[in-house]
Amino acid sequence: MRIGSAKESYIADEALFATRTQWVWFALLLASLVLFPFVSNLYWLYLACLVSINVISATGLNILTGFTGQVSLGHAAFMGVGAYTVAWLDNNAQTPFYLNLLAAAGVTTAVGLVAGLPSLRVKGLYLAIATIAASFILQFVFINWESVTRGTRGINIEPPEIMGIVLDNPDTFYWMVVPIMVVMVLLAANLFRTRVGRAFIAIRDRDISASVLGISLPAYKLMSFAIASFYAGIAGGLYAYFMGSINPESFPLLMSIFFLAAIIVGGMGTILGGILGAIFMTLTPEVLRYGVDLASPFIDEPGAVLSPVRTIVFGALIVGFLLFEPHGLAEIWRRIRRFFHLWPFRT
Amino acid sequence: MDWLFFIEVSLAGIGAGSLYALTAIAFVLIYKATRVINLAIGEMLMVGAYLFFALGAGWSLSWWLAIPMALVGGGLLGMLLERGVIRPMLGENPISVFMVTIGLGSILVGTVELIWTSAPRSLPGFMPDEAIFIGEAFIAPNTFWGFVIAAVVIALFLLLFRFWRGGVALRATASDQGAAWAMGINVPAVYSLAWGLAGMIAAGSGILLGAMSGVSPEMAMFGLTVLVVVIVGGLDSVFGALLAGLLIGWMESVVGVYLGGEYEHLVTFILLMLVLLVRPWGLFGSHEIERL
Amino acid sequence: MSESILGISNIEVVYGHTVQVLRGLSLEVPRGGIVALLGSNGAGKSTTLKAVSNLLSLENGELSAGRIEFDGKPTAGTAPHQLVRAGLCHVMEGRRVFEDLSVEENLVAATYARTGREQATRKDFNLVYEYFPRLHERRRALAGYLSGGEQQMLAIGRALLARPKLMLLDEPSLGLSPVLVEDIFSIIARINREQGVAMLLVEQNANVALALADYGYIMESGRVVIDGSPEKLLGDDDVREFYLGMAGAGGEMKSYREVKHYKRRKRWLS
Amino acid sequence: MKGKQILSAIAAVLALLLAAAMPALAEEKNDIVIGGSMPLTGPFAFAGIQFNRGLRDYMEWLNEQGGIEGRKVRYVAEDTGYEPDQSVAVFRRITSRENVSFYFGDSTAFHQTINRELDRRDIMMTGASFASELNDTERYPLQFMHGPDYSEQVAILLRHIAEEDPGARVAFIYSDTEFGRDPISAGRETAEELGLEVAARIVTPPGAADISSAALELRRARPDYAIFHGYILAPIPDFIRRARQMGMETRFMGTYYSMDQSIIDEMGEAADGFMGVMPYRYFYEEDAGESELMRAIHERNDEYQTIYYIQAWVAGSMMAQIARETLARGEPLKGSRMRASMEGLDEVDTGGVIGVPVRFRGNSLPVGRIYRADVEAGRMVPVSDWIDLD
Amino acid sequence: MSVLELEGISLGFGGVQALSGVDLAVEEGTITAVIGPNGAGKTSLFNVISGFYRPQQGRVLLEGRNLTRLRPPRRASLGLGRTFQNIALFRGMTVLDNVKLGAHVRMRTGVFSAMWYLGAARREEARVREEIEREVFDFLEIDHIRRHPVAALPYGLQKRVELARALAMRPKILMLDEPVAGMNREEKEDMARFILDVKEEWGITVLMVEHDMGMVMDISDRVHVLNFGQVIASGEPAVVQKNPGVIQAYLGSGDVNSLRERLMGESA
Repeated sequence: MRIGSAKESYIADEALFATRTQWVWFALLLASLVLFPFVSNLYWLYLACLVSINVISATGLNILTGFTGQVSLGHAAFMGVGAYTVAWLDNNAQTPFYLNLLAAAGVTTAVGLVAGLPSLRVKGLYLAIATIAASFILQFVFINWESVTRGTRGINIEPPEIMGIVLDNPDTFYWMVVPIMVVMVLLAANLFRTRVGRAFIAIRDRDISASVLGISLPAYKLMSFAIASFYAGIAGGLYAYFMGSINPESFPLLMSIFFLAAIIVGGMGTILGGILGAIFMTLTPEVLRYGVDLASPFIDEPGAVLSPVRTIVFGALIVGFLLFEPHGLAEIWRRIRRFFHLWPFRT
Repeated sequence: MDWLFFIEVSLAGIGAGSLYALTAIAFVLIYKATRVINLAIGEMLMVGAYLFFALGAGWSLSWWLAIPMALVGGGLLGMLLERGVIRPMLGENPISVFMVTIGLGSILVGTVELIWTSAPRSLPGFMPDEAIFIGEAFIAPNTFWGFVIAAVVIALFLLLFRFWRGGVALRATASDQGAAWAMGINVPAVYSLAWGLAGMIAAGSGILLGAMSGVSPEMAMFGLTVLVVVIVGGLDSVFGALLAGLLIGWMESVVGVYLGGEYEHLVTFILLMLVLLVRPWGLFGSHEIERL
Repeated sequence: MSESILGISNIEVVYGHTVQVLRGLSLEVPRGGIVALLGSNGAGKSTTLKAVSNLLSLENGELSAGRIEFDGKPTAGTAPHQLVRAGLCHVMEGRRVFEDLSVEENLVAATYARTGREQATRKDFNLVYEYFPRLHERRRALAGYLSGGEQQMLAIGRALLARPKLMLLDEPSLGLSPVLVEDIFSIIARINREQGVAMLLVEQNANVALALADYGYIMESGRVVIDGSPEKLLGDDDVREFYLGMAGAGGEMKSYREVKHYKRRKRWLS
Repeated sequence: MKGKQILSAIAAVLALLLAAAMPALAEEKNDIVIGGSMPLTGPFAFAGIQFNRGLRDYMEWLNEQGGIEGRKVRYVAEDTGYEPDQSVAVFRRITSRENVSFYFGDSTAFHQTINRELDRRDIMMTGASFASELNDTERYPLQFMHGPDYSEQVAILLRHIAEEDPGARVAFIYSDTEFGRDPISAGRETAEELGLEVAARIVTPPGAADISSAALELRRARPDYAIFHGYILAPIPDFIRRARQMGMETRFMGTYYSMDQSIIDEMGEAADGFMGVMPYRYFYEEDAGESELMRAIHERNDEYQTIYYIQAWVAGSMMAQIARETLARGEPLKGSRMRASMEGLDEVDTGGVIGVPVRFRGNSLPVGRIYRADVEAGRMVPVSDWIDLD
Repeated sequence: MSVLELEGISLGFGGVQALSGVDLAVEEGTITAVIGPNGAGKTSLFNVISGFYRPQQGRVLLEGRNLTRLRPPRRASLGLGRTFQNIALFRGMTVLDNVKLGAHVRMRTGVFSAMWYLGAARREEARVREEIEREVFDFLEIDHIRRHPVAALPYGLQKRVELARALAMRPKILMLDEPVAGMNREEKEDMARFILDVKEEWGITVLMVEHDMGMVMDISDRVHVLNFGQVIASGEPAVVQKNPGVIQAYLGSGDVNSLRERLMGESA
């Protein structure tokens, strides 16, 4: 606990960053985000963009699964809806990209609301399985609604343009996606300072006592689905712009599992967890690649073990974190922070 | 309407459905004993098939030796998973356990790819190759013998479940773990037994499935349809698993022929959605009243 | 060979690392005797039994202090099923029969209690049916379809099949009509007398429990507050107070209305 | 608490590795770099490993021959696991530290996704995908195929059928994937043009386990020919075996990726008579000596080499030719310039692996020959001349 | 005046009749207790009032308004607050957030203003926070733990937080399901004092289920006794204590000595 942070009003006490130190850290973080492009190469910028998109998506899933306790295995398919919305608008309407992105979020929210309907009837594992079904049905639509999605042939998207600057490369795209990511994360963080976010957590922790407190389970569950889908829609739209081409196989079930794994590893039910998890899971393959390179003198055909090893590590991370650190990286981070807070007065 | 054709298609579907039913029983067994929704069932099935591949094709053992060994291997795998990963998780939030099984599935797939690569392989043949006709209706020998073997295994299993003392222990544990423990049943051992048996059954289905269409890491996807089967049948109902397995096999077959193969999975998942909305506990599952 | 089959000394039980249910409870059950453990709901009676049979782990409970000895040996670290096989049988509250199994299969499941000692034989089944002829009539029926009384008989019959040295009976009268309660308790008395099985009987129904028992304990808030022979307990006014909240008998307790009420006026943010 | 410590330690190590992974590679300026996203693992690894070996061996051979206009060629590739997002990541990584002129891709999705980036970076690309979608010079100006696209492969098959057996009944059996669906609608049109009857179109779900009902459907249609597309191996053997059991006399055909020698090895007896389209010579072909490239391959390899290995040599040879042509014009190795020189080619240099002179039509080389599996001889034998759709 | 009335409530679960024809009225400004042996149907009764179980017969009236068809959240917003037998706090939250949730029904912030956290949302949060600090935390003396995660608190404090959460709803009637179960004497005294104060200072009607007879008889104004799903006695504590039906329900019937003879004799 920090000493000497007396507040004079409840508003101040309710602030997102309660201490000056926190503000300093936040400013430092923002500054490093601004500086990053100037010290890194295109490949790292590419990863940064990908991480940002994944952070948005994982944060959305975290709202639904981590905070509200509604497990969804359809998150990638929702991203697909957003991506296809952007792709369709890009190919058929000359609307600016931010409108397309908003439309993507809107359409995905609507689809998410429908896909969330089973949550009114079933919960827990059954709901997870219902979302698998939703994901397959959406996949079917992507493949077979050829007039909109061009079916399995996939669909190309022109890069977005802001004030004449074409964002067709990570070094330009970065400046769009990172601010959006920061805003989306702050919005999510805000949500959990208010009654809406608290109601979500209440439903996760104990739905029965939530309803005794006057929280309408159907309304809030659907709301959570809608918000998660909104995030997925934005992330999917950005993904479409970033990749420049999408097809039905761009959003497989495995990708939904990826996001679930990201929030498990990062820490379910904390905003920081979604961020850390998305970063960690996106970058782990890179690290593994490096590790395999290091190991290459000792094994033949190191290239050929990378992908299985990645699959194994992916699974092992899920299992390991659930077994040993169910609160994820966020908890590890907190422990580290607490250690340094108390340092050198160790307890 | 061409009735003979319809009958042939239906028989083929029921044949395929028998494999769903068999795997679904493994799933239900695990669920009943440990209340774990095991999403890694498809991967366990795949590992079983690869074990048979390794023994039968790699070590060139004859099939009557390789199959039992692969089954035992599958059983050991099941027990290993239970003891190593599932047991420490028992009592945790069921969703965490569920996600652990997703992680396990990933580990199994990666391991198989590491050892055998992901190239599709053919299994050594062990089923008779002559065409079977029921009346005029043709049944592929693979389908027919697959069905017969699945039926025999299922029957054997049901008999065990019913009359073997261990079967009673299993059912007692499924019915009430606390009371079973208080009655002197070694409940942790029953957990291992259930996972071991389920691993064996899954390996068996894997071998049958592999005999029909070869083995590859992709065959783990079979587990997803099995998941649909058990939800439709009712997670805790052996009878439901059997019936839903045959039903979904039949339905996929008929839909595939009359609507086109692209609709097979769609229809399966639409059925799943309908069941979840109308009767979430499945056609034959027990509906537990939520006591507060 | 010690005189008591079960000795509990100073045990404490905590659920979920927060809720302390037992706070230093001690009691003894002599070989072949019947001991009644009475008290209001929530006093910790069922928890005591679960602590004895090591079933606490099922409910995230933990024996944090104290010692339990069964048949001269400490029970700590022994799995529940091993305790059963050593002759300690727990008939849980709410009967807990295996509803999907037939009556006979319920008994078969109970034969596991003897694994490692001797096999259960037809004779053992017949013994159960002899005490509970009603079960014999319904031996093919699913246990889930039995009436409450029949289920209670089955639960006790199952335990009997285990040939225990000590039975823990948790509220056998729960939800049964007075006539049935008398039926069942008289069978319990017979089993005790004829088979020499010691009983630790948890009951709310104090009269019937004390009519049967050689000795009684009354619990409140996780510890024993009064113990003694049935005659002593029945004659004690305190017992009534515990059950019906009648003030005045003990005298030393203040009324809740008179408890002082401190209020801190300070308020700060942390 | 031990697990927690281990996890923390793992996290710390990973973080360290991550920091250390920042690329620090000096590059040899003058080399011509060919990058590759290679499916060394995953479901396409059987071909990917061969592509990788083939390209590596070809580049080695080429450098032994003096490289391209005296410049050395360097081949840089990494595994993708046949996942498009990994392919993109590999592309990004390689191009961020190398000045890449050519690139070899591994999947249609990757070819599509990376297209914009190719244009931006002016890199020329070829790869494993023969998707008809890519055969569009407007959309994919910097991509080319070193063989016929899937529609053209089917067209070559159909043309062969129409010649052998005019008016025959043909069935298409394909998987419900991007790969499988690719040539079907074009194939129907071609069949109609050639006077063939399309007796059935049978779709199998991706990763399908059981094809019993599909086989029954096939029997009901009783086609003279059935063309598989979108499969590597399974479920082709199963279909053929069932058809034999049901007493059908349908002749079965496949497209490029189901035509390697391995199909005979894997299928055994059932493979006998299986036909398919193949743009390249097989390793063991007798007239191999006519081809310079085949001679080089034989010099390096005693054992059978897969068609994918040979395919990689062809791809390499074509890249070298385009580069040579461009450099000869005194222009830089930029995609747009190379495109121009590619279009100017009268004849594509396949090192004689394709037995007739070929030219680009759009982005592809619409040439192939029909081969038939001869189980007794244990190899594929040609049953037609080279068919050039152009 | 009766705040809450139950008329002829019957509830069964597949053959087991949990409640049969229960009539019960709770007078405004009283502490009313429902007692009865284990399994008598007390918690079922609470769940019928909260709206988790829908009775097969009968009506639930709050201030004359029929609640029978309303879902739990709606009932809560009409002024029905409750705590649970096994603490039902939100374990993942701090004490403060738990209590704030109690005020949920009195707040209006929607998703959009919540996410931007501007103007109205910010003001509302601050206002509710202030109310809670002044009224609830102060009253229940839990201000020092407001930032603690509830899962780590001792049992007695958790119970108090649950009460705080219910009070933050400002309910018309507060239902307490075994408020002192598992507490030691000291904790019970505190809780009893709080319950009395809730009635006296806040003017909230209290309906509780409790097994601790000492406390029930001491602080209740009125007691209803349930057995086998039926009300067997109602009235002031002193009267109910002497009711032979109640004594029999709790202690069993008849004279112990003759009972013993019957039990032993039958088999002799």
